[in-house]
Formats: sequence, C-alpha cells, structure tokens
Amino acid sequence: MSTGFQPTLDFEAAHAAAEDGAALVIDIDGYEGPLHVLLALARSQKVDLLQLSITRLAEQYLAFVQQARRVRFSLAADYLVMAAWLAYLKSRLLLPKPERPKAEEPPAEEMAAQLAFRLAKLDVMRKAVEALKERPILKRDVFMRGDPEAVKIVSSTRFEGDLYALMTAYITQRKREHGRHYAPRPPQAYPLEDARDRLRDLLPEMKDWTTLSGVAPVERWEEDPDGPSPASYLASTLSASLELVKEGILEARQMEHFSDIYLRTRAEPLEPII
Amino acid sequence: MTLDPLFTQRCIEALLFAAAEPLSVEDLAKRLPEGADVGAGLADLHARYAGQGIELAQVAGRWRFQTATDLAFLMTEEREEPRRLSKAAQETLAIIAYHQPVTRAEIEAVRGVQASRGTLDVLLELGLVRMRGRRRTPGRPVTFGTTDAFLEHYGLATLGDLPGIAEMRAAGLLALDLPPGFTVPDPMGLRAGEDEDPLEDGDEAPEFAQDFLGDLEGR
Amino acid sequence: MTLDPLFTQRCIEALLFAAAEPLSVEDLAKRLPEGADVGAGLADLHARYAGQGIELAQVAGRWRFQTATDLAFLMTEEREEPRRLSKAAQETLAIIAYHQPVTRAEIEAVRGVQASRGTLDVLLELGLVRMRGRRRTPGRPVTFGTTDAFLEHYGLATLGDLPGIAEMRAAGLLALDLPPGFTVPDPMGLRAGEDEDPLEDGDEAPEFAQDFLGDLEGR
Repeated sequence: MSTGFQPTLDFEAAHAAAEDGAALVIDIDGYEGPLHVLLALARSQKVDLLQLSITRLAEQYLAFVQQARRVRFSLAADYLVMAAWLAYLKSRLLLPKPERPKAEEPPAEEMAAQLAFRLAKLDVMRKAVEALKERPILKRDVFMRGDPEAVKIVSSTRFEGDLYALMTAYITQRKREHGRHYAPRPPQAYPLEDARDRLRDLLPEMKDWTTLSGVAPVERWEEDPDGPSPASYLASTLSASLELVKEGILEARQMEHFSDIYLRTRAEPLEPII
Repeated sequence: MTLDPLFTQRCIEALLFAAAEPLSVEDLAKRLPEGADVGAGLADLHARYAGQGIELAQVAGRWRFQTATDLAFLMTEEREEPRRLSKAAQETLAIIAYHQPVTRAEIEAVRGVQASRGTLDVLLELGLVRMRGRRRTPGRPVTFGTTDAFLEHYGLATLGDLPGIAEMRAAGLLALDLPPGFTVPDPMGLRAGEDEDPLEDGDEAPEFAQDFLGDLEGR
Repeated sequence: MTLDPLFTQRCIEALLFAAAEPLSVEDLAKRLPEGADVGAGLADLHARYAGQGIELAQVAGRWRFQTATDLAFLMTEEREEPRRLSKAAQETLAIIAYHQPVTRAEIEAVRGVQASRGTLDVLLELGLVRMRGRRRTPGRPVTFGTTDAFLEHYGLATLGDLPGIAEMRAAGLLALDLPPGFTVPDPMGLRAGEDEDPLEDGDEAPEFAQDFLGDLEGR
C-alpha cells in the first residue's frame, strides 16, 4: 500500500465533484487513465452517455488537463495524446464540413459517436462492478456448511487443474532446472612429491620385504574423507617406489600378476639407471 | 420402478449437506438409488427450504445449501476477511465476466489503460479467472474467462445470470469489435516500442510513472 | 421484548449450519439478538427436521445438524478418492504437454528426479497422456504425448493453443533473470515424423516392450 496516494481509487468523490457544475478534479491519482477521467466528466452532463455533447466534454477535459499540468508539471503522455485528439475532434465538429471529406477519415460525428459508445461501454462495466458487489457473496453474505463431513464428492472423471496451474507447474520446473548445477569436485590426488619424500623417510625402516599396501598411507583417507582416495595413495606410492627403484635405492618384486607388490631397501645402492 | 419421492428428497438433502462442495445433478444421480428423480427432488427441497434459515441455491450449475442472505449479520465469526481486490482488478474481472472469452488487448481497449502487472495475475491466482484458449486471429492471443469459483463466489447459477447482462447485450454494449474506423488514439500504441514492463520506462516522466503504478498496485 | 419465534428458529438454523463445531445453548444465545428464546427455537427446529434427511442432534450438551442415521449408506459409498493430481503428476503432465513427444528419461532430466512409477500411470489411466511411439535412438524408448481428453479438459482446440512463453511472461511467471537461451518448446514440434516410429512395430525390441509394459502394470 502506498500511503502517499489514494489507495483505493475514489471515483465517488471525483464523480461528485464533477457534478458540481464545471468543478474539476485535479487529483489525477484518482484516475487510471484518460478514459476514466472522460467518463467521470461525461457523467456530469447527466444525459444518456450516447447523447453526450462531445464538444462540451472536450472542453471539460482540456480544462482538466490544463489544471492538472499546473499542479503537476509532468503529466503522462496518455492524457496529453487524448487532449490533442479531443481538441482536434472538437475543431472538426465545429468547423463547417468540407465539401469533399477526406477519404481516409470518418466524419467527425461518427468519431464522436464512437467515443460516446466507448464511454458507455466502460460505464456499464463500472455499473457491473457495483452490481456484482451487491450479490450475495460467499463468506460475506452467505455461508456454506461450517463443518462438512469431509466427504468430497468428486466424480472420477473430473479432476482439478486449469491451464494456469499447468503453466505454473511447467515453468517452476524449468526454472529449477536452470538453477540446478552439477559441479563435480575434481578428484584429489596424493601428490607424487609427497609420496617420494615419505618413502625416502621410510627407507631405513624397510630392511625387510614390506607390502606396498603396508607402506602407502591409506589410513589417512579415513581421517580426511575429502582428501585423496585410498586408490590414489596406493597409486602415488607405487609410482614413487618405482622412481626409487630406478634410482637404485629400493627393490621391488611381485610373484605373479595382481598379487602383492613387495618393497625393500637395497642394502648396497646400485648405480642409478639412467 | 419408481422411488418414493420423499425418500429421494431426503437423500439429496443429506448428500448436499454432507458434501464439501456444490454437487451437480449428475453427481447426485450417481449416488442415488436407480430410478430416483433428482430434478423433482431438488425442486421439492428448494420449496421446502424457501424462507428458512438455510436455503438451497444453484451455483455454477451445481447445488449447495447456504445460509439465508438476510442472516448475514449473525455470521460475524464465520466471516472471512475477503481479499480486497483493487479497483482495477474489479473492473478487469467484470470485463472478463461479461465479455468472455476476451483477450488482454480487448480488456485494455475497454478500460483505456494498459493492464498493470498484477491485475490479471491476482485474478488468475485467486482462481476467479482462467485462460480459456486462443483467439483464432493473427498472433493467436490467449483468451480469458471466468471459473466456476467465480460463479460460486458471487452465487451465480450460470453466466447468463450476471446482473444486467441481457440488457447490456441488447444495447450492443458487450460487442468487442468496435465500429469500423474507430480511431480514438491508443496512447499505449505510442509506447509500444518500449519495454512492456512499465516499471522500467521511467525516463519519460519518472515520478508519474512511479506514482501511477504505486497507485494501481496499492491493493 | 420478545422476538418472532420463527425468526429465532431461522437464526439458530443458520448458525448451527455455518458453525465449525456443535454449539451450546449459551453459544447460541450470545450470538442471537437479545430476547431470543433459544430453548423454544431449538425445540421448534428439532420438530421441523424430524424425519428429514438432516436431523438436529444434541451431542455432549451441544447442538449440531447431522445427516439422518438411516442414510448413512449414502455417505459411505461416497468416500471416493478425489481426483486431484499430485504435484508430481501435475508437473509431469506439464512437461509432456510442452515437450511431446518426450521419453521418460527426458521427463526425468527436466524434473531432476526419477519419475515414480505411479506418476505416469495415473496420467495414462486418466487418459490425459498416451504412448505415442518410439524414438529412433538407441534403446528405442517409448515416447509420450497428450491425448484429446487433455485438450478437452483444458479447453484447447489444438496443442498450438497452449500458452507460450509470452503468456507466461505476461502472467508474471517468468522473472527477468532467466538465462538468455531460455525457450519453451513448441508442442506442435514437427519432429514427430522424423525420429519416431509408430508404436505397433514392437517386434524389433520385444523384451524391452515386455519389460516396459510390465513395469507400467506392476504396481
């Protein structure tokens, strides 16, 4: 709710003021647009809207716009466009008819009649709003049973849901789809350098054949589940051990395919294989 | 075999009373023993309840019991604070009700203003209005109409029971196609090139645009 | 001052009807105009409703209307599952409507969850959705589409009448922060003939058809 403006459009007041003869309502916030202003002014003529004096209406409207502009310098373009058009229409209504009317334009009287018709259309809708409000409205004037027996009688062929619900269901999912991101975490690897350094430190303790899985720090995975996987510890340690074998300070052996790999520190280092 | 009319009447009475929502003649017929004259039962029931504290009413082609209109003053506890519709929304609802199926452009044409954001949405969300389909004209615009909830809300049996609709139609005031050559300027047309979201086009007359919307949406 | 007893009776009737729970004599007296004889009103009402489809009953010192006990058989029969589509079903239906012909895997891709067995079945059973054919891709998955009953329910003449992206935006469903490439597919999509085989030739992949149908029915 904006407090600075009329939260409910006060047409009654505008209407009443318009009825005091030529009194003009300057508060354009009370109107939604030029057509609504015109309707309020037209009602002040107290005639059937279809018998309206359009020239008088045009004068009233122009005066309204002029005053409104004095109060509020910037006035929405709609109001000005309507003012210009009404001024034009009024002049055409007052001027003697040209002998040969321009082909592309309907006679001024016809345009005036159409404006009156359009106002009448808006007017009946206004009245319809009031008439609807007079209806016995559910939960205001009439009430259904307060505590129905929770028996919902719906035939099985009928089901709920309209197009709006369908659209909403669709678009919520599509939006969700766009909000959904798959971000796989890059797998963490046990750095080869670390494995090498660690293996070098362990060399003095590896006088006897030790299994690779016994050497690799696999248990670290349990302490840090987000870190490298057990396989990575094993793989990096194997790579590091092969480097050390190449350097001639470690021995490795495997009895057969897929069996355990054993590692042992070489008692007397060989010349590195280059 | 014909059933005792009184029995049929009692059955209908019990069913309508127990149901959480209005029931159609078909709904009732399906529940009743075969051979029951639902129409006659409803008529009897309607007569029996006339003038009582509860009345039998037809809404959206279905039947329901409701409290008598003149006793509304008693129902202070049951009354729900209705969601207040803005003037714009009320007018839009009326136009949709009387002119349906009607497109957004046609609604705007009758009102002479662009439908503000929120006006139609509110009606759709409240379930008073629904999208009906598309007009078979260029651009295939979506058409709007009212729902059964609308009829139930206003206690209308059918759309033909809208107040004054026959007179309006007779006077030609519900015709959507304006007379040919009708050329009241469409001020909205001037702004067509700009974004249809009026909140953004503040550059022409910033305060006014702002105010205008605040007012329209201040519901 | 004494009130018209008939008026009192009508008031009590309306109050009891609209109340969410049984009302005591005090409750009623509090809400009735002063001077109303509640006891007499209740007695009148009780007499009036005796033998009807609804009865006035006293429970734990409070009064309420209830359906006549001999009509209980009508009520039990009615406890039928309301056909409200589950959220999942509603969402699946929406995807099938817009993306047809669409495979189960594609539906799951949009929804981001695996389609539960029941969801598609419900839609198939309601006749809103049908198997359209088989996609000409590895595995030849069955494709789904909507039925005429679907169009009828939503009041659409053709699939082309489904509200598109413009209407979604107009209804305020689409925020401005959508990715630039966001589109809503045209359900009339002409892909149908190109990559789809009719359903009948199931002999090419018999086991699969078997499994699939078993899957659908095994619930």
